[in-house]
Amino acid sequence: MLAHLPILQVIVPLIAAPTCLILRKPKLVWLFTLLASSLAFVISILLVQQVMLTGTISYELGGWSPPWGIEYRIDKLNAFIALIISGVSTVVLLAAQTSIEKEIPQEKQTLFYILYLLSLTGMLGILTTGDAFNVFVFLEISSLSAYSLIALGKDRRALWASFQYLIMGTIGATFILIGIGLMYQMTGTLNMADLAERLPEVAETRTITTAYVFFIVGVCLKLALFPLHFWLPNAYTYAPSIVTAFFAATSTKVAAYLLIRFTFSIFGISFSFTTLPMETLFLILGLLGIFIASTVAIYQDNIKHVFAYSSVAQVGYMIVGFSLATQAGLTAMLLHMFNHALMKGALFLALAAVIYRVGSTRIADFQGLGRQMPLTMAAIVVGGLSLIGVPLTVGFVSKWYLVVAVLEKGWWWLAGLVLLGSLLAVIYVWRIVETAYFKAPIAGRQPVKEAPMAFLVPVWMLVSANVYFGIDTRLSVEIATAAAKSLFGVVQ
Amino acid sequence: MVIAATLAILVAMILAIIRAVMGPSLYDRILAVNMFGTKTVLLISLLGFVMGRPEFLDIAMVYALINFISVIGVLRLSDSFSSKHNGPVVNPVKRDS
Amino acid sequence: MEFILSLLSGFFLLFGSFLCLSGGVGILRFPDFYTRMHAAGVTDTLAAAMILIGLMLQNPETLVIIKLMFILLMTLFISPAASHALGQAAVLNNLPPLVDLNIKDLDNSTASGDKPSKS
Amino acid sequence: MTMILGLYNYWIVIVLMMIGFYIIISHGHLIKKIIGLNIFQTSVFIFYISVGKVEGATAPIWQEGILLYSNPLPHVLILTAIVVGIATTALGLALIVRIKEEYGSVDEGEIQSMDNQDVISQEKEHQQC
Amino acid sequence: MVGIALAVNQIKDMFAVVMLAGIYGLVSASFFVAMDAVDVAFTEASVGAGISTLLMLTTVAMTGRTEHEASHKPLLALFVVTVTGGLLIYGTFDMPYFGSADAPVHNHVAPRYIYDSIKEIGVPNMVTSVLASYRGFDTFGEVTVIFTAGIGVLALLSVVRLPKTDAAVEAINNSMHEKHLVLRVVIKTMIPFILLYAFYVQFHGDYGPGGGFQAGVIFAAAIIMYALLFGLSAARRVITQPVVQLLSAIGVLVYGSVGIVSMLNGGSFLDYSVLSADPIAGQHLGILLIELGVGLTVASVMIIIFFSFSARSEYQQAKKGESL
Repeated sequence: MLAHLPILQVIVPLIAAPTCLILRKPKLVWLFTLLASSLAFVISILLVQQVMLTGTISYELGGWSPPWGIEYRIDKLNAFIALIISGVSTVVLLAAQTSIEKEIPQEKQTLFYILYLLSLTGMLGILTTGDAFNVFVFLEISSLSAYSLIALGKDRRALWASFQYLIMGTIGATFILIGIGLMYQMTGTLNMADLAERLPEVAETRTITTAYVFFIVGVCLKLALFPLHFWLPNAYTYAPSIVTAFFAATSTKVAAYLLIRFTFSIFGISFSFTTLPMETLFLILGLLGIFIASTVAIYQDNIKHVFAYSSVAQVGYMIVGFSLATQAGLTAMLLHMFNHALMKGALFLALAAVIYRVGSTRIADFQGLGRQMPLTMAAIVVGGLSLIGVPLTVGFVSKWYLVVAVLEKGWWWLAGLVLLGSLLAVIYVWRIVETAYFKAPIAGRQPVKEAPMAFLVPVWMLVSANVYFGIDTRLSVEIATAAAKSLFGVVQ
Repeated sequence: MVIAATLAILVAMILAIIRAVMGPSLYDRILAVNMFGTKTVLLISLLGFVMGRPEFLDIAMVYALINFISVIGVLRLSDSFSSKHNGPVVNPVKRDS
Repeated sequence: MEFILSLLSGFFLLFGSFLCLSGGVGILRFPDFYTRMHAAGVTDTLAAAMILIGLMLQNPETLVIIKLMFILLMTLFISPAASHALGQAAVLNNLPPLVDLNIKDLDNSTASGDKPSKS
Repeated sequence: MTMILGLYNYWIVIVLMMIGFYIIISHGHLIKKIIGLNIFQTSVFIFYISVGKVEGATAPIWQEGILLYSNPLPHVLILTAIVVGIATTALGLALIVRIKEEYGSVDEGEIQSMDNQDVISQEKEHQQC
Repeated sequence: MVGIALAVNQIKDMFAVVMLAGIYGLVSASFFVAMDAVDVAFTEASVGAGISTLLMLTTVAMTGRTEHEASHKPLLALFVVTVTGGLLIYGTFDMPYFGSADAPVHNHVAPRYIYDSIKEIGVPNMVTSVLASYRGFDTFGEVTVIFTAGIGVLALLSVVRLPKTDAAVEAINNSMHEKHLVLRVVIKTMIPFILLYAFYVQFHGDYGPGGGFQAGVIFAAAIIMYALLFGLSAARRVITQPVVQLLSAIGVLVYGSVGIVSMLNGGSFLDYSVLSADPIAGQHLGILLIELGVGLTVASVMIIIFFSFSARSEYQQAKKGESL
């Protein structure tokens, strides 16, 4: 059975989804979903171990050898990210039942879990597959379920946000489709490894340049890189809070993975960064993203909006790491992906708890919550500190690696800018802390109780992970470095 | 001979499209679309012969079917049009939280 | 025999094409909906039948002929039914036929009769 | 000249794509956006299929005596992509129906302004209490 | 085609636009036939011209016909479009010419599909063999996409309580009774044949154009036609909502379990050769089963989608009736 792990990773949630439709009872379905997700998590742990020991695993679907059949290809990079995603998904699901009970009408809860599983399937599928077209198919699975999940939000603006996301997402997917088509036209293959082999022959052609540009623009739409980010804040804000926690922690990671995968292992570094001025472009976009999104975040009144814009800013950090095009930069990016998943998962999950009790996320409604929901607010504070990058949290680790990578290139000014970006984070996090702890509770409001255990346990699991990986960085750094190394082709 | 027929059908199709674009009434458009559909059925059958693979007639059959279904659908829905949208549009109930 | 078959098939095909073209011109040039429906009706049934029969004569394979027969039957079933429904819908929704009116008047009246006002 | 003959097909496809794309971006009506999306996607499909065409070949269904077939792989890909397209369309239309119910409009600008009003009215509510 | 697309851009009446989109689907399907892609043409005809037009019409009927003039922002859009289009045109200059047989596409992966599939899989229709076997996992993904869409639409549009007997709906249904007597008779006679034809397409997909997806759509089309003319509730009596949902799930599960069984038999996922002692027979069996799964899911999801739309529309009408 061990040999089948790569495919089981995707198949388990996929098969679980229609089974849920047969089970019907929401509570049962929730347990089943949790089971499937944790199974996927266990599989991903096993896969990471296997990959670290033996190197890349290849799995031939249907028994046809690539490039004729579809191949699943697990290397350090995608095993690592699959670990993040299935892990976050499982933790978030722990809290899902309580939150969903309140936010989504009874008869739609089963459908919600099915869509959740499908979305998880889509993301894992994108990660594990070694076939360019298969990426598109799974991308669509994950995005279609994402649109519906977001539209399940209570507010009517959720519908509009979801529609905008649908339009942007489909344009992005179609762009990716065009890019894949052009690549296929020039090479005659769809398998990634095979593509990587055959691309250098035709790399000089204008068609491949176009293919690259289309692909990257498509991915950036999904990634919500700065000028293409405007679907993200509303989508995150009005979605059901569990969905927000899940997506904020995972979906941009998958897009970032695609960016890395195609840039480094398929087109190759020499093509991506020498033929085209991608480095500078990405650097500028990343920096703009950090500053503009952080500034906008400061002026938001809805805390979900604040953190959503902060997500856009964090994507900026990842892209800065990416644009360095060095091994250190890539390591920083991967670390930040891991860490960002932890902190955003914790933050949005804590927000979900607040919504459960208070029913709102406007900053003004947070007055006095510091005393009424001490544990939840403490979690938000730790998450916020992590977002800023205070030592002893994961945020510090990734910022540290990023700054080190930047300094390696000798760009002092850039290091300064990155640190300046953190200052902006201080401001928006401080606003929340100030309202929660230093303002009296709203007069006339029923005193709010602490969030139920179903929230506190997963939130604090994520928070302690935030702190733990902030202190003991061996595991995450080791995997991230190994993944970055393997992409740069350095023999370990 | 088959080619001549194909060309004739193509011309007829273009004329039908012009009518569909011009309108003026809804029923003119439906008529044009319907005719266009039938012409496509013929065109596909002819194309099968031109290319020497007459087994493509399956597709022509599907076309005939689909064409019919869409005409029915259009008619059914155009009925509900005239009955529904004559009155002022009532604002649906807001569902804000 | 061969010769006669191909001659017949050619005749049918040509006649069908002619009907097609005239129908196409008709649907474009006729003044109002009901006359246009007549043009379309002719092309939908007779022209289609002619062309399909022409094709049947061209190919000796039984399966192909059966399929063509099916298509023919379907068009003969479907087109009149669709035209009927269409015409009926038009009458019931008060689309006036062109009787003793100028073309200009028709344009106005169809516009008002067709587009239900939606505020 | 050979270039024009060899590539004109792709150019037409690109023009189609761009019309679809233009419809998506420029129009405010949501259904029209979806239709634009459809046109955009369909033209990408046409592009793929054109890539798979071989001059003088026939459809990839095996038959005694035929040696030259068009490439079946793009056909398979596009079959999948068409399905994805209809799935997206259906979902988008469902969203539109709901949007119409909740907002009473299907125009981008109107919805956007209503959204902004929502925010303002929430603020007011808040100030009152 | 360019003309149609431009017309879509210009015309304000949504109804006309939708019709034109339908024609666009038909034209592109004819184009696919000319390009030898018969299976694709099959699908595009039934989907692009059939189902999606119907869905759009339903939506238009529910949302109103006219488009407002105001909200255009043509300049920016034109700029973006020109840039992308220019880039694409730039990209075409190095492409292999259209139809040339020595393009890399035709020489790397494809020859095996074309020349060996008959030996390896034994199915004359290469599209089917690539679709179901070589790239069977893509198709699994495709089924999942359709399933996702069905669930999504259900989640968005499902109505808690169907209005029992609403006067307006009833009136329309009655008027349909009288008005479309001819149509009803014709359709009643045709539906069995259509269903039969759907089965033919389902099982003939190995030899000619067709397969599970197309068959599913045709099957669904027959049901939809019934629902259109005889009313939603009548159609619901024939096929109830829970049954359709169950079927859609079962379709995906059939596909998945074929994969798992082949895994248990010692092959890799979706390796049909191990399903039977003789690899070719195994392939046949596998393809048959998964096509069945595809057909089931597609048919039931299409029905789900359509039912949800029209149920919503009836629900809206009933609500409107209440509020007036």
